[in-house]
Amino acid sequence: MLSNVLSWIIFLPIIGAALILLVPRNEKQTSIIRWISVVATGLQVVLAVFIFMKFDRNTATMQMVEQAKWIPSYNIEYFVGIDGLSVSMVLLTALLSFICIFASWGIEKAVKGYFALFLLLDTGMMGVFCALDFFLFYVFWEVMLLPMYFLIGIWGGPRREYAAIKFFLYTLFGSVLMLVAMLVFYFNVKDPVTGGHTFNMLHMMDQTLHQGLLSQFNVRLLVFAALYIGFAIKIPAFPFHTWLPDAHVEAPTAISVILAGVLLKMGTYGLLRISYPVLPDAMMYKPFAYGFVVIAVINIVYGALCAMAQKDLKKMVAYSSIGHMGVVMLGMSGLTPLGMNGAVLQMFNHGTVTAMLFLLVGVIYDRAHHRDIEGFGGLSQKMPIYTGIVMVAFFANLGLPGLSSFISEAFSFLGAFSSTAFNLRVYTIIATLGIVLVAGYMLWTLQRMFLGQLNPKYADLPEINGRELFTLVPLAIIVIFLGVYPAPVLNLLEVTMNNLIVVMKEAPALWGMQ
Amino acid sequence: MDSTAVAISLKDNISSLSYFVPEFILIGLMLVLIIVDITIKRESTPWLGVIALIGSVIALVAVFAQAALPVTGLFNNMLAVDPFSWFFKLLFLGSMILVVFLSMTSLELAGRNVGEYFILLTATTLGMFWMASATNLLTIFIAIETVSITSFALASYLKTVKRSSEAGLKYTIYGTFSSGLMLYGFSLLYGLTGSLNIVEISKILASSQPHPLTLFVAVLLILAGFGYKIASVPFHFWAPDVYEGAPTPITAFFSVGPKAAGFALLIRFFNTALATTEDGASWYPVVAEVNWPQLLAVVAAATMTLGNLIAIKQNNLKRLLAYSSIAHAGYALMGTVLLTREGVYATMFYLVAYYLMNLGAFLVVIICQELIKSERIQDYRGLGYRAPVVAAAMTIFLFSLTGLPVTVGFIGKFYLLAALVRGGEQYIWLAVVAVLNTVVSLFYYARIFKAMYLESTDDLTLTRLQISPSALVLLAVFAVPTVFLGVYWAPLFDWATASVKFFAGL
Amino acid sequence: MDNPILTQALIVLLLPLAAFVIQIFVGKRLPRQGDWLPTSAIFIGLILAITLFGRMLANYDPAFKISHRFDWINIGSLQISFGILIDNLTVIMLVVVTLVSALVHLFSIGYMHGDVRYSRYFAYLAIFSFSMLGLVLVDNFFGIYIFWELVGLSSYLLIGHWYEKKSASDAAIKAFITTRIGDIGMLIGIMIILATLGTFGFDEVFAGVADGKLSGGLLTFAGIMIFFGAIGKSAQFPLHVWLPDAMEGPTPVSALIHAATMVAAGVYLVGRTFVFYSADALLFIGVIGTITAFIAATIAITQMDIKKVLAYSTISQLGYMVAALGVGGYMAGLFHLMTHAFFKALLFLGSGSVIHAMHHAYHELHDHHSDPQDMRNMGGLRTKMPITFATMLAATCAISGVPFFAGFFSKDAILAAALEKALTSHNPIHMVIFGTLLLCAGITAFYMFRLVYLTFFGEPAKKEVHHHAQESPTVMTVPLIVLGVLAVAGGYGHWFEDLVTKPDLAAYATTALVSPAVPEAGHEAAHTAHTMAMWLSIFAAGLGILISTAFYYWKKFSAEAMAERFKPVYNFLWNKWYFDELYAKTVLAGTHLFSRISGWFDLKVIDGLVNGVAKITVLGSRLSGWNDNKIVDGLVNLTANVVGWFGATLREVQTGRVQNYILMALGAVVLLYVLQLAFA
Amino acid sequence: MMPVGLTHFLVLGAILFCLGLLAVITKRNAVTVLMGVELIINAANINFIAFARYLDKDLDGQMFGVFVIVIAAASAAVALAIVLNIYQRMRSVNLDEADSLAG
Repeated sequence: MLSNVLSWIIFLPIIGAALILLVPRNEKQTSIIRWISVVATGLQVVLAVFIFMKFDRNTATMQMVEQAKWIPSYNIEYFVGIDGLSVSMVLLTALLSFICIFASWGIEKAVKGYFALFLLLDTGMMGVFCALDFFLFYVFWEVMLLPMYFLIGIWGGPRREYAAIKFFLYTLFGSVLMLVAMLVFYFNVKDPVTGGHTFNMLHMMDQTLHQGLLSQFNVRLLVFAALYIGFAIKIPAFPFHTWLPDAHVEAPTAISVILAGVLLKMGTYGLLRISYPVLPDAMMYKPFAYGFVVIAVINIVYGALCAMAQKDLKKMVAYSSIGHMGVVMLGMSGLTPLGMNGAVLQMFNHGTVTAMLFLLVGVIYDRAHHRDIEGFGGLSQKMPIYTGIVMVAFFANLGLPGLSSFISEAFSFLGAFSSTAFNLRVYTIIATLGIVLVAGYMLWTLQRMFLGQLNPKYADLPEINGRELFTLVPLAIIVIFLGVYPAPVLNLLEVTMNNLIVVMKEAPALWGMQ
Repeated sequence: MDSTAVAISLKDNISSLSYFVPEFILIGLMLVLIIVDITIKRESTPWLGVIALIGSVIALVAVFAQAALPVTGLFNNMLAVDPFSWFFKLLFLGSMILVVFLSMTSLELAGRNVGEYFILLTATTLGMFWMASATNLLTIFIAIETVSITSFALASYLKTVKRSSEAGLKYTIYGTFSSGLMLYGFSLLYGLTGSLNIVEISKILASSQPHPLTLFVAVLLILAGFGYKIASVPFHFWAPDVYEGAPTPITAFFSVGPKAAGFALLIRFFNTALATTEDGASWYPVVAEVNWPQLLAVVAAATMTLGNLIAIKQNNLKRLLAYSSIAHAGYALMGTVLLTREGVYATMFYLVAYYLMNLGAFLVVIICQELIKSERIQDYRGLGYRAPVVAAAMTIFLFSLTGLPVTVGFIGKFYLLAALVRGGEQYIWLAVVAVLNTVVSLFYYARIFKAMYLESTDDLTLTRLQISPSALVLLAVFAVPTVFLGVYWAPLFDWATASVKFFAGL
Repeated sequence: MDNPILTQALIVLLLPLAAFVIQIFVGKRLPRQGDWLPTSAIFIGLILAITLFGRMLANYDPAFKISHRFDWINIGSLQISFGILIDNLTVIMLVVVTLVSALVHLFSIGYMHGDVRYSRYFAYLAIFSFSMLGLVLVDNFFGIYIFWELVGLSSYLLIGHWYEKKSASDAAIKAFITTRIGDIGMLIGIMIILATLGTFGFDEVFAGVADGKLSGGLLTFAGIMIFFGAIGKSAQFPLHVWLPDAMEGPTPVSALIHAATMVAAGVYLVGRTFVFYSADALLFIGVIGTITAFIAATIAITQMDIKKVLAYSTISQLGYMVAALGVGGYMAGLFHLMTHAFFKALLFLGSGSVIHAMHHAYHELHDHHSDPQDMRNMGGLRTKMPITFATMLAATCAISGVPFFAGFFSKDAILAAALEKALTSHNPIHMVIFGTLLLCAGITAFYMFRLVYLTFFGEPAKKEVHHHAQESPTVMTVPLIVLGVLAVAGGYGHWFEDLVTKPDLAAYATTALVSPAVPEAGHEAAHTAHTMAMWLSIFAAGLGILISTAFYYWKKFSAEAMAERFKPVYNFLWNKWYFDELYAKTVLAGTHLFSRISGWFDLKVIDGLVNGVAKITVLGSRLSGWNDNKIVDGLVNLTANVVGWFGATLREVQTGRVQNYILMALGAVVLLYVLQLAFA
Repeated sequence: MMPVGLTHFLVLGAILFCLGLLAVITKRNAVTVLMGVELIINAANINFIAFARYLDKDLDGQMFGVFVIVIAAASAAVALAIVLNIYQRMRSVNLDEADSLAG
């Protein structure tokens, strides 16, 4: 089992889903289904911890690799493995999936379908982060769409149908462009062993194997653009972000958590896993590089401004995600060790922090049945523990030192500013505006909801319960721990990211760019 | 023609008969059906379906027996026996068998005299066999007409239903008209080359300098005939009306069988008559002045776009699937535009995928005609809770039609796109159009599963609907391969690749 | 790490953190709600700090400096370590911080007695002590930034302690956001430092500057940006507006955070990184400090809320310190920082004592509407609260620069430094700085004595209140007395000047080519300046006190009449130069406007662009006669609608008439033919 | 007088073709339309036979013509049966009225 730990971690949820579908209909059905899900995702967490322990931090090569022929005639392989970039995302996914099972405890409608789809989604996410064969990557990427669509569409809020189809169309639009890009790679990268075509990402990353169309610079730019749109929609980068507020608002709590905590990361993960190393020269192409930064800055500032304008708490959190993913992009753009590591760390941290935020929104929504920021007031008197956790999450979100996001955001900013590859100083300075704006709307929200006189309507609001605490406390601990000592995660990333930077910086010379 | 030549050709004809066993079986089946139909009592007509089923299974076995046959020309090269036609024959018989099944469960046909129905169905299948193996303009014409004429009758089979009759009328007029155009095109091509054999035509075209304009007009007119069969733009207009009006099993059949036959013909005609192979891997247009690939590319793009766009606004599921089938013809056409091996086997693979998922979708429509007595999308509301298995199967088919992993539809599309990207830069625009069309198509497919799962069912009583075990088995027959081939499709792929082998003259 | 001094310093730092962690989780369940825990932690810290101080005095080594670094984060070649740096300045600051903090803890036990969130309050005090101590100890810019933010957090939490009051939570947010704006500047400064020098450590950065790796305009800019952090935290113009509002917090908090320590952190920062600032940056700092000192002093004249007066006085004094640093008065600025910490903390605690008494009196009278902080309701408290009165008077004398009080020495040093600079630099701006500071000295004396007269002298404004007022409990008066002693005696001896020497950039240079140090002003000039400044200072203070006495004690003139007479000026000052209104109208309203525009833009334009234009929806639905309000859902949906519109339009083509079909097919064939011609 | 050559036949075929086309497009009566289709088919037939006569040594063209006649007859028979059925249902063979399937 330990020799193919990645396969287990990917497919455990599917096994769980299959078992769930076999559960006969009786009065204990619901709880059996829940516990199967708990076991499946719990085992996943165990495996994730095992991976974390066993992962070799001193190499940038892929680890725990499994490779098997799948469709030999087309050179499609089942090829999985992880490096520093993926391992952090694998950990995040395992953790959030496990927590979300508990956050889904309150689901009453079509329980069987819900958990089965959720576990299917889990497999898709894990697969994306582990796949090293582009075809496999794409399959997992798309596999996530169907469960997500139904999870939003069936168990979501009042406008769920609209939100679900919007999510579906947007992401499909992005991924089909990726499909074309993938095929261009396939036919224009030479398999070093057989001389044929290959979907092997590691071969794609080897620039010397590029041939045919991929030796034309303008084709490379076009392919990069196609990939970028695919990933930008997931991130979501301005102006492809409008699916996000709708999807987040309508999705049930656990799904919002997954959406914001894991799915958004896939955009930046894809950029770092595929776009950067396979087409480094396109990323180094000045108009692209600066365009990328401009979008990042817009994300940060515009996301924050939009968040400030929201009256719906969940929507505000959603827009705040847009801003924070902008920080990730900003960190990635400068190609400095600080920025790149900061960006990936920010992916991880945003995953945990935003998960907390959505869980917290879910807690209050379950009690008050609305999310109107103005409609609360003085809740801290009634729910002191809840308020305490809210404050941890809010302050983490606004980047307070001592909480995880601070370090990653600061690194992203510092990294972008000190870039030697591009001059990003002015952009970074503009982006710092976001720091103030985030503080503004987070604190303003905190004030309107929790401070002041208690709204008499909520005089008998029950305090957060044990199950909810169980979902939130681990995250809070992680947020605080990584805020004080981020090295455990940074150690995982560092070698990989630094290696990536070297690759990127060599590209212009390799492709004869000025 | 001297006597030795006659003797040789006669000998050839006689020896060809041994290759003609499947066709004979089908003809025999027709005769048996006619006889039985006359003799049995009216209430036992369901047995006719069983007979048709047995007959077609026997034919299937016979076709299988031909697997190892060498590439041969039959009846003085009027028809060909080659892996390519073999592939399609299996596909046709597969669709026939399943359509017989569908017909037996169909409500629309219940209580009618189905003897003629099965006879016509068998005849259509026979015609499709010929379409897949015809190598002569004459046999092509005969094959197409066989399929057409029987199809006209099948479309208007529900004589008492107005829309069925109307569909038949439109089909007839449009069909005969298209045949006329094609025939005129044939005559021009014959005039240019002096031959009816498509292999010879290719040689003559390559060695002489045909008048480009005439050649072009001729091919365009021929394309009208083929295009009408595969329902590609701009010869698709009949399809939605006929699909809606015809009995649902027949609609399902039309959307798969004759369409696939049309593709077989199109591929063979374009790759054999109008192109030449140089290295065995790819073909090149024999007449350089005429850029067939780009012309077909435009047709393909227009077909899928139009089909998808119109489908968005449909409320009748049958009609929606009709437009969607036009769009899928556009996708499949992408593979044929290239004149490459990759393109051809991608098309063939896609046709199999399409066969599974489209027939599956029609099967659900037929089951739902019985369950909820409606074809309107809004009446599918809550089906996910009332008939979970049916709805789940429908979802699989729709996802496959959209082209999402892990379904065979995705793999099919993947190979088509791969062939395009392989074909070079000049086709990438078509690939992009195709993938964007995928997004558009999701828009209307999503309406169906939205209705089944997402829409509010507060005003409905969600009682479970009873589904017959046979229907469940049939659903599984389609749904399981749709998913399984999406995960592991190597056998199908290898088969399709191996089947790209044409009869190319003696 | 085997150095006992480092160990001690670390213990001082970590004790409050431990206290915070325990207090926040279990404080409520501890006996006495755990107030003793942070208090004893900080007292132990105080004792340790004092031993460090004693050692420092014993060694008397101006160059004393030790540091240690712990590995924290390594990324590539960059090592961000958590390092602590201890020199004489650090030790003095440790003592100041722990002392004031300890006394405030003590005072709070009495002042906050019976508060709803008593244990939480002490937890927050502890986290503040930790952050402030960290700020003092840390040896690099990144660490400074971290603790900078953390003190901001504690300030936010403590200002908003009584968050049921909207004004309190408003003030908390205002404090956090306003200082964060300054922090952004600081972050930009740090980014410049990292980008150019590749390190955060003070020593490495200064060495880099000395080696000319960061110089010229960029150095000035970086310096100004770092100083921006100080502008925010030390409430300098133009970000000073948060501090008066911060008085919404409990008064001991005001004493600790918003008078003695946190707000002085900006001054400390500039002092700690003094060599980093180019001449132009220093001039900027001096000007900002002077403007702040003047604006705040003028506002303080008119305020009636006892804490507001003290708040503006704090701002003004902070401006003083900053200006001192700006004119090169390194020692003077930091010295004033220390003395100010004592007497300002004392003033606040004293005012707290007064407020406590007033509150108590109102409580007895069941009056919940009158403002216990309004000086117009006070008067004559001298007899009722003798200890408070005496200590506050001492502090007032100190702040006013009455000779032989602590403030006299430090203020004199500042004025001397300013005058010296003015005399040597030949820059008229420096002359203006000196003049303004001198004027401020006078104004300070005036309004401080005004405060004392209004509060403690004269007839009680409300007899019954006066009757019920009583001296505060011992736990509150002891801190007052301790601080009172320091306010009187804190300035004696030359130890501060001797131990805290102005750092020299040349000391950091590793390579040669250091620009020659600016020639020190002649000893002569310095001496002249000192003498002159001293007399001018005494004169200004005396004049201020005299006028104040004339107005409020002798009542020779009526303040009301003056206010009436100079109504516009009075209103201008009363309304604090309209800064709040200005910011509300510009920055705040602007942000909100932008935010609303963005929100609208996102919903209508971006979403609209991708999703659709209303017109097309209408057109589409009219053409199709079918309005899918499930998918389209009222919201415009372009992909849906443009596409749908096409669909509907194309659908019209499907007329159902077979001959139309044929005609269209033929037309399309012709089109294909034309296309083919185009291809060929 | 010019001898009758291939061109004449082809022109005749083309004229027939156009006439057929015209009938198909303009006539409303289903039977007339079907007759138009027959004209098109016969135009093709004339071509075949003319080409066979002038170009080909074999009888392929003529043979094709025979087959076409047979098949056209079969097709016409089915078509007329359907038209008849329509007439019974609608009491009309006007194609414009057969538009219940549209959109």
